[in-house]
Amino acid sequence: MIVQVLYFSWVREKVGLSKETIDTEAKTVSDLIMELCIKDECYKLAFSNLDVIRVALDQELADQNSSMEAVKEVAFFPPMTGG
Amino acid sequence: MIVQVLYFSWVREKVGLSKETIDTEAKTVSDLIMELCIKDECYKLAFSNLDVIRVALDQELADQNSSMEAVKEVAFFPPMTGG
Amino acid sequence: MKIVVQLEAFDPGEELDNFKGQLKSSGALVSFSGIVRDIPGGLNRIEIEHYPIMTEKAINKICSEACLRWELEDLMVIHRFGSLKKGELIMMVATAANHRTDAFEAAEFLMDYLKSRAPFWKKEIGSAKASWVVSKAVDEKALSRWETS
Amino acid sequence: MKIVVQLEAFDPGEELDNFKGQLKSSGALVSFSGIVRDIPGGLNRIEIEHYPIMTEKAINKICSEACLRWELEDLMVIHRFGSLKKGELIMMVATAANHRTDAFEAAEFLMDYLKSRAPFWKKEIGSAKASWVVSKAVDEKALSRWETS
Repeated sequence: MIVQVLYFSWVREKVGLSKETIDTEAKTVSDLIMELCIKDECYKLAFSNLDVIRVALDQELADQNSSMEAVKEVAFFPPMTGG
Repeated sequence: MIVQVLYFSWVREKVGLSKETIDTEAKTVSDLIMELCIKDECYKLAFSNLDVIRVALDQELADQNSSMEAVKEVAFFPPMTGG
Repeated sequence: MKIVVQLEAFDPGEELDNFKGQLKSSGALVSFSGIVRDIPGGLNRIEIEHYPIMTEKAINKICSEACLRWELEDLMVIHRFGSLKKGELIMMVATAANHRTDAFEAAEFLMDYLKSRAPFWKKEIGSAKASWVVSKAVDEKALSRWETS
Repeated sequence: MKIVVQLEAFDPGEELDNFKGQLKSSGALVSFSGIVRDIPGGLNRIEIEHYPIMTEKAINKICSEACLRWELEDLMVIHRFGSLKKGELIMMVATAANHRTDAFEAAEFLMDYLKSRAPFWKKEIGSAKASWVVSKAVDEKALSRWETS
């Protein structure tokens, strides 16, 4: 399954990328995070504290245990600070 | 004791005056209202429902049983509708 | 701290910009504007009567109280009297604070007190008849939120 | 209903006047403006990053929810991204309703959700260092006020 993965704020800075295309078999967001952390040290750094990682699936807020089924775009970022 | 008595809104319209000077021996606001009601029918009309009569003594909100001692200006009006 | 009771119409945008322009440190700015609404049957105008010396005293007191209760950098109250047309601004309140909760609460507090404790009375003059606006129980009740025990 | 996410600076007074100008029946108009504050040591600028497609979706959703919950004639949300200087407006919300409680509550609701549920991230660039603004527990907690059971 091909997904676009987006990173924002300090997650983007730690990963060193704002966007990448990934071929994954991950069933949940957690699976995807684990896959990424195995791939490279920079992801381990970015995802070292999962409490401050938020995720959106196809631009809708989701949980780390949400299913990746039929998802086209995943975004990882810290808690939002708008307003 | 000489006091200025002011009327606002429909109290003013019913009394037919916006201001008058009164020589009174009233000890409380209630006493003054009674004095006025004896004086003329128009006051009876204005003060027929005391629940909707508010009073200020020297420009400070007061009660109908507040003392008139040393008061120079009394104002009668309905509940306020500012804002 | 700008507190004005005036006969003249005013522009909310201009007042907001002026108020914002002189702020030094605030992160949150709340404004409330009260606008003359239409009435069933059509409104000709409203007339606002007030009790001049008491109006100033009452508004000053309400504003001082707000400054004691919340961390405000500044606040503003403008209230009109006299004759107003539909769509015109009756009054405007603005509050500035570091944090949005202070600015919001102070603005609501000012409004609740201006509604029921500042000596203004509104009369609606329609095409058919004129009548004094009746105070609402809900406005009196709103004040209980701010009572300190 | 004006919802804009923009790079450009804007004028709060002009926006308030435009918003007020197109209202037909409201008696109450509330606005909130968020302003860039200074930081200890001096602020050079802030940078606001956002997630474009999601930003629009999230703000639209928040606004629809506000329209369902309160009797509003209209509402407006403007939020900037990119580089902003001290004193500039980060964002502005305006709500118009017949009654002030609706306008106030809807504006506070919009602010609470924009703070923690719209994908914006602020970075403060000071003279010495740059750091991402950390979300506050109090902002997350503010949302619980609006939870429906």
